[in-house]
Amino acid sequence: MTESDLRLIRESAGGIAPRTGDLKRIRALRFTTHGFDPAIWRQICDLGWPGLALSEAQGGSALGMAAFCALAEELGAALVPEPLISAALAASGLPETHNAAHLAGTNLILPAWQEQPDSLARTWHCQCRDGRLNGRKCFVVQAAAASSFIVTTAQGLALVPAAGEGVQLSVEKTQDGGHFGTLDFTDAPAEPLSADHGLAIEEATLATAATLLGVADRAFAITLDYLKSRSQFGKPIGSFQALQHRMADLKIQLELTRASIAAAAHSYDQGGTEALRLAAISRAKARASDSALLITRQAIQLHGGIGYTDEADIGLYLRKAMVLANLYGSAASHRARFAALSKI
Amino acid sequence: MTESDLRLIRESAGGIAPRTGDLKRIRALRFTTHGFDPAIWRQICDLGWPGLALSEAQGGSALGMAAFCALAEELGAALVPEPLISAALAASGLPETHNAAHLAGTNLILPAWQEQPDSLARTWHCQCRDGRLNGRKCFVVQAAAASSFIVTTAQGLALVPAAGEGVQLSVEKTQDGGHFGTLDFTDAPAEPLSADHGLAIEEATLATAATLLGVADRAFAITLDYLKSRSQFGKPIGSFQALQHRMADLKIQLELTRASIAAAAHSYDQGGTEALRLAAISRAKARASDSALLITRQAIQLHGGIGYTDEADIGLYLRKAMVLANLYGSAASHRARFAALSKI
Amino acid sequence: MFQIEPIETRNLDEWPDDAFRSEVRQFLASHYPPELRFPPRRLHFSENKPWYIALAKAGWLTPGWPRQYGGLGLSAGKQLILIEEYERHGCARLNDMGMTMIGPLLIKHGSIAQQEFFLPKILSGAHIWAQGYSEPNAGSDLAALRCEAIADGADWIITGQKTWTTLANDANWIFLLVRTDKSGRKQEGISCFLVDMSLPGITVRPIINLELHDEFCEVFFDQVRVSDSCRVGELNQGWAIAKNLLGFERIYLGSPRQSEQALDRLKLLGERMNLTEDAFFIDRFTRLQLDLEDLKCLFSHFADQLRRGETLGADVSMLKLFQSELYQRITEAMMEFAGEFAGLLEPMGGNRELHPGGAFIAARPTSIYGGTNEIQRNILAKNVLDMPG
Amino acid sequence: MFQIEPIETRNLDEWPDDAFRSEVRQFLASHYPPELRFPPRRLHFSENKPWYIALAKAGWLTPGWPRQYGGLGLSAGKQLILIEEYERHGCARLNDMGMTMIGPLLIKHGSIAQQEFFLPKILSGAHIWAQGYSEPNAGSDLAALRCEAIADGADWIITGQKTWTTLANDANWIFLLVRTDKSGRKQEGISCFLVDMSLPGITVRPIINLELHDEFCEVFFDQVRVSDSCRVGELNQGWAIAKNLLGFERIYLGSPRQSEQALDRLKLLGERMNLTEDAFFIDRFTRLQLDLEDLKCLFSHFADQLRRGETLGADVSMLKLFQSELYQRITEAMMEFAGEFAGLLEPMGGNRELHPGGAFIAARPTSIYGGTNEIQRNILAKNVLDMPG
Repeated sequence: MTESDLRLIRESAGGIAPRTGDLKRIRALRFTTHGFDPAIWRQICDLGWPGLALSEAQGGSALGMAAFCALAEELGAALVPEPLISAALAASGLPETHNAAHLAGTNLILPAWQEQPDSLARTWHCQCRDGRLNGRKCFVVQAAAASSFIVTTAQGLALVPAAGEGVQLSVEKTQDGGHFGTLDFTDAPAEPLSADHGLAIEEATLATAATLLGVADRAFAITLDYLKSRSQFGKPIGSFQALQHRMADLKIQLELTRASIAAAAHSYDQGGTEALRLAAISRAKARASDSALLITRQAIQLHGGIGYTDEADIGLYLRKAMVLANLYGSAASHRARFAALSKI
Repeated sequence: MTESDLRLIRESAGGIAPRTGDLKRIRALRFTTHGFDPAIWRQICDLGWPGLALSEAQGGSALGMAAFCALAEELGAALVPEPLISAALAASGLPETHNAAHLAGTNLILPAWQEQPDSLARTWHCQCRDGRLNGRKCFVVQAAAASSFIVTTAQGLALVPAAGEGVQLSVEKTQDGGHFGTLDFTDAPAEPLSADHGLAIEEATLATAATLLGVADRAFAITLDYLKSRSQFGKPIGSFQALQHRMADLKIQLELTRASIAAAAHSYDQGGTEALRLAAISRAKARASDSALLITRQAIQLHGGIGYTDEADIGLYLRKAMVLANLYGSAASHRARFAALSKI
Repeated sequence: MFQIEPIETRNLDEWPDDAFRSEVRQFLASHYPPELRFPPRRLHFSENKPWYIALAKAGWLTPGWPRQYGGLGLSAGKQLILIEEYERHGCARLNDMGMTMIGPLLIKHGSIAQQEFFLPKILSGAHIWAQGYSEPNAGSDLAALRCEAIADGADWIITGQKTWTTLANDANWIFLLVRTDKSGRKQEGISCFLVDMSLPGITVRPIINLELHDEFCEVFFDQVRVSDSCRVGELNQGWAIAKNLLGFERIYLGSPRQSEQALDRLKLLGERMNLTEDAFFIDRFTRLQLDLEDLKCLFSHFADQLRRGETLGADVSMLKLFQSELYQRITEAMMEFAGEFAGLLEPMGGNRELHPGGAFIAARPTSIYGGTNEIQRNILAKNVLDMPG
Repeated sequence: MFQIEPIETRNLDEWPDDAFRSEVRQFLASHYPPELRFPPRRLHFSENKPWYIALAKAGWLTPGWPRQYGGLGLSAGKQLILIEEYERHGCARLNDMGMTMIGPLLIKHGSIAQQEFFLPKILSGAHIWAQGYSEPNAGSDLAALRCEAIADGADWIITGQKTWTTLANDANWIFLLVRTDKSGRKQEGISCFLVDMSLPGITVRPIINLELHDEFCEVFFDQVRVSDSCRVGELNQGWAIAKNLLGFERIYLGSPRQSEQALDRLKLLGERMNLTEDAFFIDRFTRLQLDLEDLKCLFSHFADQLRRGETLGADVSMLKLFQSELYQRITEAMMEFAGEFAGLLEPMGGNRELHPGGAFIAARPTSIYGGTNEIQRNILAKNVLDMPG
């Protein structure tokens, strides 16, 4: 991917994920059952986004993680609630036959892989034997919208219809207006799949970091605008040195995050040992989680009272960062993984 | 101790430890063999300072830790290099017969208790059997000036003459112009003592925290003066908001330190369980170590280039903080002890 | 001189501290509605009314007011004990503007007629007050306020907008700072008015905050006519009155309570996440705990000043600064250790004490209200450290 | 046009990067004095002269100068490789003012006569330059300088004082910014002079710094007479020349090298203190390591801009800011983990790599020199973020 290829991808994102403009669409979808708009999701699928980094054999366009991260960043900046990263993760484990409808947006399959909070373990207690699935999965993003789930089990991946017998879903609302699902499987009929996710959970982790970058980047820009336009004591508050220095520090964190993610995506696309790739992803996710929370919470402070109202858009960025910061692993768990990988 | 009693003690310190004025005396003593002035030490002894908190039975005036901390703070503020805290610790283990000359300043006995770096363990490997001492002690402050050492051993305290056979001293210079001694004892003739230090090492810890408070307090004041008098870009640099806010934050750390030490000294003097007293001392020392290093290093930064010269007095405060911060336990080890004590 | 007979006939200020404390505990045990302990957010009057009325009936609603005005006449030291016990018990904060600000203001600056009319109604709970200070373009810079009153015969016509008016949706009276003269410096030409919120021309619009709660309101004044008898204090001298209103509140804003409660909850969260043996969690927790312990030492230092009858200086700002940011740091630690639960809108498993995301959001405004922490640092630098410019 | 035949006859800039890098490594292996690797402090010319002369003999002293002036004519990308390899090898920084600043300045602004006289002497090592910018009351605010030159016929009489003049005690020539006109704005009326330090009236007084080392000097000028031919550039336009001198140096100031070396030493210290299995040490170390790794990513981002031939913007300040403070934080961690050793004046057990106190002190000035970090943050806010006022 050259810089100009990446720019094209970012520009193409603008139609669905405008960097500026109001967030009425986002607000209207908050706390609804699905948490996103199925029509927009189909448009996203028409653009081929969920398969952007997927191999061509699986129906994707194999443009790599640099491209997918650029896209995720734009969607983060626009707070797009449609489940791009989840859908791409699901696609990685699906045979091409299933991927056709999934990637077309007519049949949304969501990944149910996680069993413990804040865990980077990649082993599973869920069992799939003789076509029957048992166990529990948690933190399934936007679970209520799925037609099927692709479930990690001790025996490999399995596909289970959301409305099937033995499948029980409970949902909890998240701060960003979406929800997490908890799935309990009791002898649920399931189709074993022969493929596996490979490193797709890692790719989803990196794309989540990129989303956080977009969130932080836009929150920073909104705050900078606010500081230039809001006056107190007869001058723009952005002229106060203490606020200038804080913005300078936030800018550095923002650019460190951008550089870290770009380097991780680049080295991922170049190949290299798994340990190196995972260490780079952990590094990028740790930075993105910390800096997005830092920048969005400072953004609230720098907005003053207005930042504490639900009417102000800046709060939507804080809430998004709160949900994404620990998804696919908190900063602390990624630091621990980085330390373990660097020892080798 | 009432507030006005404490004020009297502070004022009495002014003769030897003036809060303001030049530091010529301090500079002249840096990196000399003893690191301090024996004549001043005798004056300090004449004032009764080493025995201020010592019981009357041992020849002290039993004024308690609030008083001793007030004094230590003043001596810290003036960077007084004479070994007040060490001498007081030594006195706690000496019988009154020995204390007479020691507290009069004619015969300086220094404590050699530590065996490991940054350790709060109070058990000793040094052995004293049949009047013979074996083992190693380290970080003995101003060791080259001692006529005798009072040594902690597995069998209790022992007194050994500095010039005695089987006593080998090596010294390493410290940043503040003093030195640490390492003592190797090989069958050194020693006099076993029946008393023990009791909680006197804890008292020395708290007094060291108070010294750090004095160092930080004066460094802060010098820096504040500098910021008010130094001009750049046509105005005093103390009018720049970023520097004002930094000073505000340092001021808070300074006052937290002061309040923490005062509370620890007060509760120590009031009695209470050993666990509570030790926890309060650990809390105060952790705060003092961190805040003195923070304030003195920020003081250098706020002085700009001049702060990086040896001519500027502010650097002397940084060096003193560097030496005292980890003496009697680093912030980290005191935090760990606090956590362990709070669990009970 | 106007007087009100106190309902509480005992002079509690004369009691020994221990006896007083124990009396307060008994009072709370028998009068405080258990379901209101440790509320997750500021309660509306409809919710905390039982407690309000219980206090009013006992004559305990206004501990700081002099006994001749129906208060308990407690010294600062006794008031601190009261607050400590309320906090320990988890008492909800009341709609307390009338008790803590308007009453003392009227006692000091009000006419006898104003005292006679208003004070008993605060004591009985008949008047619930709001305080109209901030405006959309006068937040930290209160002197920039533009809401104005224009004289019309013996009346005034008030037009403008207030914002961040706490619980204005519960209040039936509002204390207003308005501009009555535009000719002088910004701080001049401001006057204080007492306004019945049922008057025509007043609209209240709740603001939904980040906790998705309607604690604050905007209040709009469209040509609201009030009589000159509703003006309090000297004409155009309102700034001086308003500035000095926050007396006792300045130490209250620095109370360690929020941080203490948050730290307890961080501990619970650590247990829930199986981190109690995790060295990194322990270190992080201990650092915060030490910050809290030292804050308590510093708080005591200022409380002792109050107990000795001294006036607090501007350095009391240190408490508010450190407390609010400690509270925030504790909730930030919650976010880091809570894993995916950090993103939940509601408490974990319905346990109100396990709500990292909620606590994180609730802690945000503490560094904004009561003068942003940036303003507090300016005050420290200028009024305490005497720094230039 | 004046030309100098380069000693290095090969056009190294045309080599592939890998071949060039390997050539540099071989050069270092065979020419760099082993005892000078990783010096603990800035070396004097008397100490680093062997290395200086080796470079001069090979024609490698001035990698960035065009080949027609005797330089290597390396592109920014190649220069970065050179620096990387020098840093990796632990090469001492030379008395490099002539090579990095005065030479390029003369090439751009000097007269042919000045070029003919000075450039060969820089290339041979005959002239060691100092740079006289700062004054006691013109530190961050360089435009406030007061050292002045008064015209006296065709000569100028220079009187005043410079300070923080790096290694002036080694230099035989000094580049001076002096005031030649006091009538205009502070930035105006400043001119540049090239002054022989052996002239009567010049006194050099070393300043002992916190490392107890004489790296900096004060330089006093008492009616020093110089000819007008020693003036460089337009009269009274010196500010513009001086301001643009720091080009390539701006990325160099943000090089991760200092932090990288410090982190290696923190690791060694952790081993010495038996902390390698300590969870808290590991977490602290890992955070610093991640900061370093991300800094390297950001550094590469700017280095790529240079390699593509782009000019660096003001945002390159971010590197210097983050690097200097990371370096400091690493040494602060050393202090925390070093126990009583933190207070030692000399390295632990004579091992130069185990000197926490020394490293802590050595890291202090990085946030002061080259424009304090406060100034850097002002620049970021104003020139990069376009913030007002």
